[in-house]
Amino acid sequence: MDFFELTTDPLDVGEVARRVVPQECGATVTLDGYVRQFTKGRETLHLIYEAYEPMAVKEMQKIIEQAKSQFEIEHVGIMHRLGKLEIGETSVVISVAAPHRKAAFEACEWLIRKLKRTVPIWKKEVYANGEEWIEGDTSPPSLPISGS
Amino acid sequence: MDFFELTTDPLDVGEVARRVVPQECGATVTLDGYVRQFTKGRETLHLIYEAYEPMAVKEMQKIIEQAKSQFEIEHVGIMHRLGKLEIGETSVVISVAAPHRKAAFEACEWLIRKLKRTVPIWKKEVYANGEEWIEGDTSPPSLPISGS
Amino acid sequence: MKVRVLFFGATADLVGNRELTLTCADTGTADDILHLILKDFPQLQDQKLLLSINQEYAYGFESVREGDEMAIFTAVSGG
Amino acid sequence: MKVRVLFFGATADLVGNRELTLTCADTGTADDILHLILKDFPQLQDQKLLLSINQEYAYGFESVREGDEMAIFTAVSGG
Repeated sequence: MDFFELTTDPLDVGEVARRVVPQECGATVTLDGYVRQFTKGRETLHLIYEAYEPMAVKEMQKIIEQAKSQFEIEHVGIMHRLGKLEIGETSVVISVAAPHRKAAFEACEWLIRKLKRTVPIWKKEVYANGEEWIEGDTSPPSLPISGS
Repeated sequence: MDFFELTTDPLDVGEVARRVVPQECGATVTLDGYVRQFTKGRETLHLIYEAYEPMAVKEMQKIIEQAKSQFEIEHVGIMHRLGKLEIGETSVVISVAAPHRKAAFEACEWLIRKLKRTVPIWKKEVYANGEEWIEGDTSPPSLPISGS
Repeated sequence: MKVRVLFFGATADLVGNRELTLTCADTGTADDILHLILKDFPQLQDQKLLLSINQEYAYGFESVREGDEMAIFTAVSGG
Repeated sequence: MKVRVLFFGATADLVGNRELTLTCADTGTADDILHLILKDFPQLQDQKLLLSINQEYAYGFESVREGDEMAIFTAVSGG
């Protein structure tokens, strides 16, 4: 069973990994992203994640559908945490179950890259002396850039 | 902190993933292998895993050292379950923490492939009408094959 | 027509609001709405902005209709 | 000299034992030990066998010494 959820509760990596397991599959690959204490030498106190929730859910569903059409995988589970996260807490978990582990590795890596580029979630880093909304490195290639 | 353990207790994927996390890293990739109900159409009732324990621990340590010299990764955790496993139970968990997720994906995939070829653990599949020790697909390339 | 415009993260902070309702000409594109917003909130001009209409990524030339939900935000940074 | 020989999985089942202690000539290789074992347990001959000496994979030409721990097993299948 696929799932894609946003939650303000702490994430349980093992629970996500177990939920995607069908009895026909042999392996699950799980990506677990978490709050770093240091980014480029600067200390983060905590993070705030905010989402455009209904659109984020739609975009998560889209990337799962794309992954399932591109890779030989069975089930995908994505959970992204929102709100305030302390250092070391898990922000995102992506689990992919597949009959063969190679496809699971490839799909999981593809999904996290895609999620970071397309799912409307934003991260604010809070430092000792300020805070900053982080802008994604790259824009999704098919997206318009507007503005002045 | 790296670790490599054999246990007859049930494995907790999330616990393994969390134990390898250093504060400087941003991502952990976890491979979770488990007991399939069907292999090539044949139904498995349960599995028995047996290890040459002291050698298995040494070989796990070796592949971790090799992975750390080949990939830009921080920590590796490997746990392999032994004894009787029911359908759906986790047999092996490998977690790799790295500053950049690409290296974590590559190292985790390399480690499971290497573990399956070199760590002295054997699996017996028990069917409704018999049982069979499974022989590994390939022998480690540097290993001698003896016998008649 | 009336159009709801949502802001998130950096754009919500710059606008000082998470949602506005705009009244504008009945035939308009996302860019038309964006330019109305930029007139009131010039502080958005330094941002690379992405647009969505009804929770789908949209180009500036796409039409916006009465009751649509538009959103204006910077490149996403989840994960 | 005396050498401990361990069996696991398929080889333990075929030999009907998990461990034997062999007494043999003082200068011998892993292959020498293996051939003594195969004489007593010809049922092992159909297997592709791997060898270890003191918990390290070993070639058949490697020497075995008094007190060494040798193991004979089929290709591993963990994971």
